[in-house]
Amino acid sequence: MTMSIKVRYFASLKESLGRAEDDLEFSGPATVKEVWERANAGKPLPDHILAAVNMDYAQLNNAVRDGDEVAFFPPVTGG
Amino acid sequence: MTMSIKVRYFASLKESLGRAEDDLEFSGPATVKEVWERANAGKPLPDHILAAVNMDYAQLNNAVRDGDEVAFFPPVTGG
Amino acid sequence: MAVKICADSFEPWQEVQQYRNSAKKMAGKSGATAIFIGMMRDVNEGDAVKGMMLEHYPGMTEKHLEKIIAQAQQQWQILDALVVHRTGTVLPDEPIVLVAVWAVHRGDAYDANRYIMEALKSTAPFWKKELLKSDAERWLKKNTDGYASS
Amino acid sequence: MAVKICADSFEPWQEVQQYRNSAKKMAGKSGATAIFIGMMRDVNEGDAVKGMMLEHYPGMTEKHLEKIIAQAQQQWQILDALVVHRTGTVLPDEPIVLVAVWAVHRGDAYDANRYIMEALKSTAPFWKKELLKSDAERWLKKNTDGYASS
Repeated sequence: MTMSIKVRYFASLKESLGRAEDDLEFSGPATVKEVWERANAGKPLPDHILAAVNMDYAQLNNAVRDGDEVAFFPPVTGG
Repeated sequence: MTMSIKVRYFASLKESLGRAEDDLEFSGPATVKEVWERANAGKPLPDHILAAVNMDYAQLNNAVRDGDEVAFFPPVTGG
Repeated sequence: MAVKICADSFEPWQEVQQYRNSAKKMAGKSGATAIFIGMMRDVNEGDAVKGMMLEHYPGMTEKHLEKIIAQAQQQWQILDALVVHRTGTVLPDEPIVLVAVWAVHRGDAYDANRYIMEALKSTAPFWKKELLKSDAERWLKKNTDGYASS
Repeated sequence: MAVKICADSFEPWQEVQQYRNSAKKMAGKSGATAIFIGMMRDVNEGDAVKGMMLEHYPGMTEKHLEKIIAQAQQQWQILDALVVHRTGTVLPDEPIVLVAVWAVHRGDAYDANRYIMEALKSTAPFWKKELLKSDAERWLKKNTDGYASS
């Protein structure tokens, strides 16, 4: 089964990766963590990075589905 | 020793007594409670009434001094 | 710090802005502003209320409010605080009380504001007499703990 | 409830007044209004700061703030709540965040306001990058617990 996943990066993570997003196409299934690894050539996820799937916070071992938007970002500092 | 004491009443207590203040002259010493009794013909202080001496909260057995302003009032309901 | 007793209606934000602008030390420093505004409701204890008469003890009220603010300043690191309170005839939806606290950090602003407001409710010499829609008048007996559910 | 993300500077009181006036259900009912305003300071972690860039995650940020308000509504009896948050380039003394909560009683307004603010600080997707007076830039690593003394 082919999965189309949009991956987004924010803030200091976006700066250090040098890009804001990736469009992935691959044969599933996959977890959030595996999405990161596919998008980043197997490089491990940096410490303290948070993840969201379809704009809700998600755990790294959550499964993703075709069409999902997966986001990675550093600890939040708003307010 | 002669004491001049101004006694003040507020809110529902003022209404039920029908007056806002008394000027007392008497031979001291006296406590806050005794000031009430002198000003009110020995009638006991109603329950829950608070007292202040010179605009600071006071206990009923606190001593008053010549020239003091003694106030009696019901529980506060501001804010 | 400032304490202000108003015999007429006041505009909370105007009071807050005016005070902050007069206190130059806060520019660029006050990361956190906590504001509480108490307004008159048109229903109390199940009865429709059309007005309220607010009495205070001139002199003691101001002195006592200043003491409350000073106690807050001892317990939290705040930059400044302002308390404004109405007296006289108050109509529904008019502000009764304003407490504003400025601090570098939010926890200090929140905690000090709450402390001042709770101390004001339980100890500052103000008394409310309600004028009900039925034209009956009643003195409030005491302040509640401030929650709907209790 | 309302959540508003502003790319430009906003006027807290105008937001509060405008929102309250649009919500007719509050007239005569909202005895308690608790407001928190977070403003940009000109010093952080010992360094002079001349500006800040605030990034967010459009879509998730709004959705998440609405969820926080809904959680507050489940825990306290509040009439309404408004959250306004800046993005983009912010200058010292400009408002960053506004949280306003209206309730019948003060305890509910205070507690819900504090809850929303703490949840916002720890979970809402916003990120700050400071521009120091030295022209160095730095991303904030994490939010603190909000007290001067800790």
